[in-house]
Amino acid sequence: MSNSGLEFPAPVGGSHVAAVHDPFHGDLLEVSMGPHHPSTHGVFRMMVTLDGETIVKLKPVFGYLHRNHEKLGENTSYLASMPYTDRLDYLNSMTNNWAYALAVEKLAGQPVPERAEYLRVILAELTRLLNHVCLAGFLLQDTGASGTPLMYAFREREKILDLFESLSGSRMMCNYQRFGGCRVDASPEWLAGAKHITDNFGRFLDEYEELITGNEILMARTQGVGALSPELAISAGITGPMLRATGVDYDLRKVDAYGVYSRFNFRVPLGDHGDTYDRYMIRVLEMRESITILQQALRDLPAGPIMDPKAKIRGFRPKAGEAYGRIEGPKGEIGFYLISDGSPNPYRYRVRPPSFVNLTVLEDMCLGQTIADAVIILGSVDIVLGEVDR
Amino acid sequence: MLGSGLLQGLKVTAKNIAGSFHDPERLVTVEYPEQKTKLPENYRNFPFLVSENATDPMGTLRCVACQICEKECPPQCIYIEKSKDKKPDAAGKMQVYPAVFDIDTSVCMSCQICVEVCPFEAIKMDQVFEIATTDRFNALLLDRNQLAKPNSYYHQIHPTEAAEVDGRLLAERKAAEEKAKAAAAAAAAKAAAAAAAPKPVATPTATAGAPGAVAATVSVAKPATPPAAAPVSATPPAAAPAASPAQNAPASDGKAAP
Amino acid sequence: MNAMPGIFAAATGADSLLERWPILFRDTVAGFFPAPLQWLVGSLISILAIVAIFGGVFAALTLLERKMLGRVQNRPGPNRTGPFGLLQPIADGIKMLTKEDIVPRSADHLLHFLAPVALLAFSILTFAVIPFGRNLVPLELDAAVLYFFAAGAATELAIFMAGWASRNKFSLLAAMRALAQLISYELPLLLSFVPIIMLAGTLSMTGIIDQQAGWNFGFIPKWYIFTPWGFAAFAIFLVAALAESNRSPFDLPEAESELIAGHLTEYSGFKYALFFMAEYFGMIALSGMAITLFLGGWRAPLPFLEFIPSYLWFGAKLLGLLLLFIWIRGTFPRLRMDQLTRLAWKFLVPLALFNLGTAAFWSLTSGWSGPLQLARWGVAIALVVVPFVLLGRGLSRGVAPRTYRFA
Amino acid sequence: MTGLLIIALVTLVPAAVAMALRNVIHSALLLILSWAGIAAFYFWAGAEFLAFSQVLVYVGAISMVVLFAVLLTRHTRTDGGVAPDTLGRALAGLLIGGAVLGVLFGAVLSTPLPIGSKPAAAVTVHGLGVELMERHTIALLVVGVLLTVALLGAVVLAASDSRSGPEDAR
Amino acid sequence: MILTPLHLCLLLSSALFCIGLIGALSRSSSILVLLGVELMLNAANLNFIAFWRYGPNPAAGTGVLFVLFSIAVAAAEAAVGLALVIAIYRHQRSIRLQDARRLKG
Repeated sequence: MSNSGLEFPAPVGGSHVAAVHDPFHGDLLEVSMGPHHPSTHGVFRMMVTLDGETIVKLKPVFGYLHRNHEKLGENTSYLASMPYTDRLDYLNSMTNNWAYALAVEKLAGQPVPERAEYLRVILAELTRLLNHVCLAGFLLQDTGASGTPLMYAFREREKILDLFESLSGSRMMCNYQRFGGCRVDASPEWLAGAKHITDNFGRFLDEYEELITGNEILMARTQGVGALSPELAISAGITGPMLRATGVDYDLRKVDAYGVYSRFNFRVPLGDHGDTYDRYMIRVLEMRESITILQQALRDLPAGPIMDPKAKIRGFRPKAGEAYGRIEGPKGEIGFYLISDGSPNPYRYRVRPPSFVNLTVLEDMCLGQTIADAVIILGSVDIVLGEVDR
Repeated sequence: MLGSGLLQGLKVTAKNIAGSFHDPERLVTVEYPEQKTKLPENYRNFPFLVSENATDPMGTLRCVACQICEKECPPQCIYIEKSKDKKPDAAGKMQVYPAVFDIDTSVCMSCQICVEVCPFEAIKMDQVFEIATTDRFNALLLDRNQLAKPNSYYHQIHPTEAAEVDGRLLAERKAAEEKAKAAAAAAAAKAAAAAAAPKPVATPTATAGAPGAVAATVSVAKPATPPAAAPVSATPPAAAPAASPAQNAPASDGKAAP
Repeated sequence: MNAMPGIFAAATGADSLLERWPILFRDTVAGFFPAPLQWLVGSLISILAIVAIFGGVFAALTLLERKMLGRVQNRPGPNRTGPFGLLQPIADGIKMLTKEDIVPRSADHLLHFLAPVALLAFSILTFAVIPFGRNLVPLELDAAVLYFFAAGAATELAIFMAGWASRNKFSLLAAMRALAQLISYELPLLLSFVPIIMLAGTLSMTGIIDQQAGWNFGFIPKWYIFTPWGFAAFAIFLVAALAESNRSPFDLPEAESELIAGHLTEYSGFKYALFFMAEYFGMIALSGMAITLFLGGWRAPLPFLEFIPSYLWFGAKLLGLLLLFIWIRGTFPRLRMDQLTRLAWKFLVPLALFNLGTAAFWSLTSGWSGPLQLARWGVAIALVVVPFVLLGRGLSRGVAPRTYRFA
Repeated sequence: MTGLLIIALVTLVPAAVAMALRNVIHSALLLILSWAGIAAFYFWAGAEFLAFSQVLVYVGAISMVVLFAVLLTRHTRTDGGVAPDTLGRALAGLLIGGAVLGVLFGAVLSTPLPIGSKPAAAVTVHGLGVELMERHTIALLVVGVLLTVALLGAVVLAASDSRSGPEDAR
Repeated sequence: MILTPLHLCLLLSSALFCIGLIGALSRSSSILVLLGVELMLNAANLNFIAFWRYGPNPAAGTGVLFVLFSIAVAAAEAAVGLALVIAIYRHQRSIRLQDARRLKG
């Protein structure tokens, strides 16, 4: 938890809406940003107390999208939870699937064929591209760039989504990974398409960076805004690009080296300031690293089965025990903790959502900044409310 | 110098404005109702029930109402009631069939788990996505008549997958047939040994069913052709009179056989 | 007078029927009325023409903006209503007119109603002094430039009224932003064209345009933008004009990602449409002002193009500037409030003051010729560039591209 | 003459109402109307340059500062005004004001004034400029210095202590 | 007696002056007092213009110039006055003049 501590929202009534008088700051204005607000990325709400335009207090209020995900997971079979994980972080269903499959495979001691591992890496890195490019677009949209960077980002995202669709049948709700492999094999045409997109993605990034990264307005808006110290980031459990932007070298792909990540050669970019600009740039650089991983994976993809022949689809009952499977999702460490009692349903099903944990430091980053900054800080945290509220 | 980044940005957008007039890479939208993108073969939307042929979809559903999909469906949008009677399936085996098979597509989340768990290849994913209605409830609750689509349609939307499935079914049926033949032979041997055979019914239907299945898989491109229909139409006389009193008879018969 | 040859060259174009028909039309129609009413009828015709033409331009501009933004964003823009979506503005208008007009119960009803009306009225007032073509000035004033900015200054007042009367916190924040923005940008806007007034020696629009007649070397128009100080003033004017008309990247009062719709949050239906209309009118008026002050008004850029009627030249320049505005909107992120005011006070105002000095230098050295002319250009350019670089460095202190390390 | 009467109406009525209203925002907006009326008077009198200056300075600038001050000094949004004035105070004000009005009106009406015969020879902007720079250079400079000092003073006053520390902010 | 236009102008300006005076005297909101003072100043400006318009030598433009300077001074006055109001509000948390009794902040 963060230094300030995460408060659960008090019931918010009309009394909160009046201006608050504070002898040290003058007249304060309490503004409820959200849940219906253009840039809270879903039904998120920030109770912001403003002194002029400066934030003196920020209370995140969420739960509007709560769907009882974890309890549902305990009342359905292992397999039936898989499509629900798509809907956690609905931008990155492939990595959610993978993390969940990893947890179940650990629980059941299920091996995974090599081709499936490679396919998982390819899809996870494509997902990372997709997520980061979306973030770059949304962040710029939050700074008020009239949708242009967003549309460019979506143009590229669309290509990756088409890939996902032709492989898994659905653009966003992929439901692709299975315990012990993957559901559908990738055809040579699909792999050629993936290679084409990977090879062209760098060109797109160049153009995007030319459009935006050197833009003085963007730099002025993001540099020094929402700075996060590495100490706070570590103690709050921040993971993913947000942590690396503060300069902490922690990437599960290197730390855990799950799957076949140890076979790829890639670097982990680190920021020095931990501000919004760093968070944005780290993601851009990660996209470039993802491209190299993709190129290696597509080159080395072995032939073979994609599903362990002993894996069971129906009647899957892992032996009693517990397991925690985690991977480096695009937003941070996404993990699933499962306890099995030998029945077809997990006894306990717990998600470690990166969006939610990363959101806990929102107030620490926003204090003293202006209301316009709060919007882009929230944008740079990169939350998906499906995952925050579960 | 101040402003160079801004000018660079303007350059990129200018390139895109100009590009949108001649470069398809820079004008990426599809004018939807007039133009449509080609759906990938794997695309899935909502489930449908596979029937062996188009003329009699209800009679030839592959579904045997085993209710595995109903149980596995994550949002539990499938509702099945088993029939009380039995009908011969494509392989000629007497099977229970779904008297009620409803899918609430307003609940369905298109996850394809029903397809994966179905042991009979009876439920597959459709690709029709223009299903908006002004009716919130009834129009979205599909019953088995609306759900049933012929195998030829399945071949049309998922060619490779369907061919693979049919091949597998064929192989399974062949194996079943051989097993049945072996069983029949064994039974015949047994019968010969016992020198008393009161039930020769099972073997003829099984042998009649197998060619029918072959014909159905071969004639995928031209649905409802006479050869495909022939064995099927041959079966109803056996199934149709088989109302509730007759239903128990084969069962007791089968039980009585060994 | 150095503009004499230009005027002679223009005379051929000035006499053509194409050039004179709007005035002729007005006078003919007014001639049917008794003499005391002629003045009134003539004015009414002018007013009607302005409202009709710029109403049409507004409609076309909404479509143009959406089309162009679409093109920037790799999509075709609205194209469903009529051929190429040309009927889209009409559809929008019908939609706006038929929508329910919602007024919050606790709003200040009178001000809530008055705000869009006042805003539109003020923005139409500014059209009164812009010369749309040769002799096509609705109101010939001695202090026209001052009139223009006096009328324009009132627009943010209307935005304040809208924001305050809505009784919505986002609207109120927007109202504060609008006020701060107005106070900050009025100054650079006024300072940016002081050099023009200084060198033209008049506050009359026609006078300023007359000063820009003729060509250097026969092909470079003597527009003020083609001088170092004029170019700098134009740039300052453009930035300040963007801010004054609340256009991106200075659209802070209606910053949709922060304040939902700012002062427009509680408006719907026709009142909302009025706000939009006023915003576009303001943009058109400021563009017209920029054309008059810096781009030679309705004058043709090259001598042999004089046969094209002057109002068409004005229209072409207007279109160019509006496209530039839309292009900028499609490219830039929005500034923050403190950066907005800092840009005005720490960058634009000093720059405009320096520019005043540059213009004075230019005016004093108008007699220099030959190699001295080159020196004059060099010094003037240096006087523009050096403050720009120095002030720009100060403005962007602490903000720079970064390099990143890899683990 | 009717023009003058209309102008008087536009100027006086909003000013009077503004002084009587409780809501300061409304007062300020009405006063802006009144100032615009004064600008109209200048225009009517033939001093168009002055009219535009009046609009620019009063409607464009002073009104903004007033509105800003009102917004910055509100307790809550709802009461734009302050505590009601005492009756005695209001009566005293009215009495004194009425007395002054009576004296002024009496003085004006009892004074024979020359009938404005010749039409105003409108001063051109150019003429004004020349006069400003030649005859009133010192005054111009003094006003410039005054404005600069006032600007700085206002900034210093308004931005004084809010961030400097708790001892200033009580 | 004859009511000349000059008379009317002077009556207008004196009425305006008195409205400002009454406002300044009877209101307790410092902003309104300031606005009242501003009105009185404007009334004085009206007089300048009236006398310039109907005076012996309208071509001189002295009246106009005087008003011009007066407007400039009024602007300065308003800026400083309102800054003072804000400063007082910071200290007293009120803009009522009755509350601003201490000279020390």
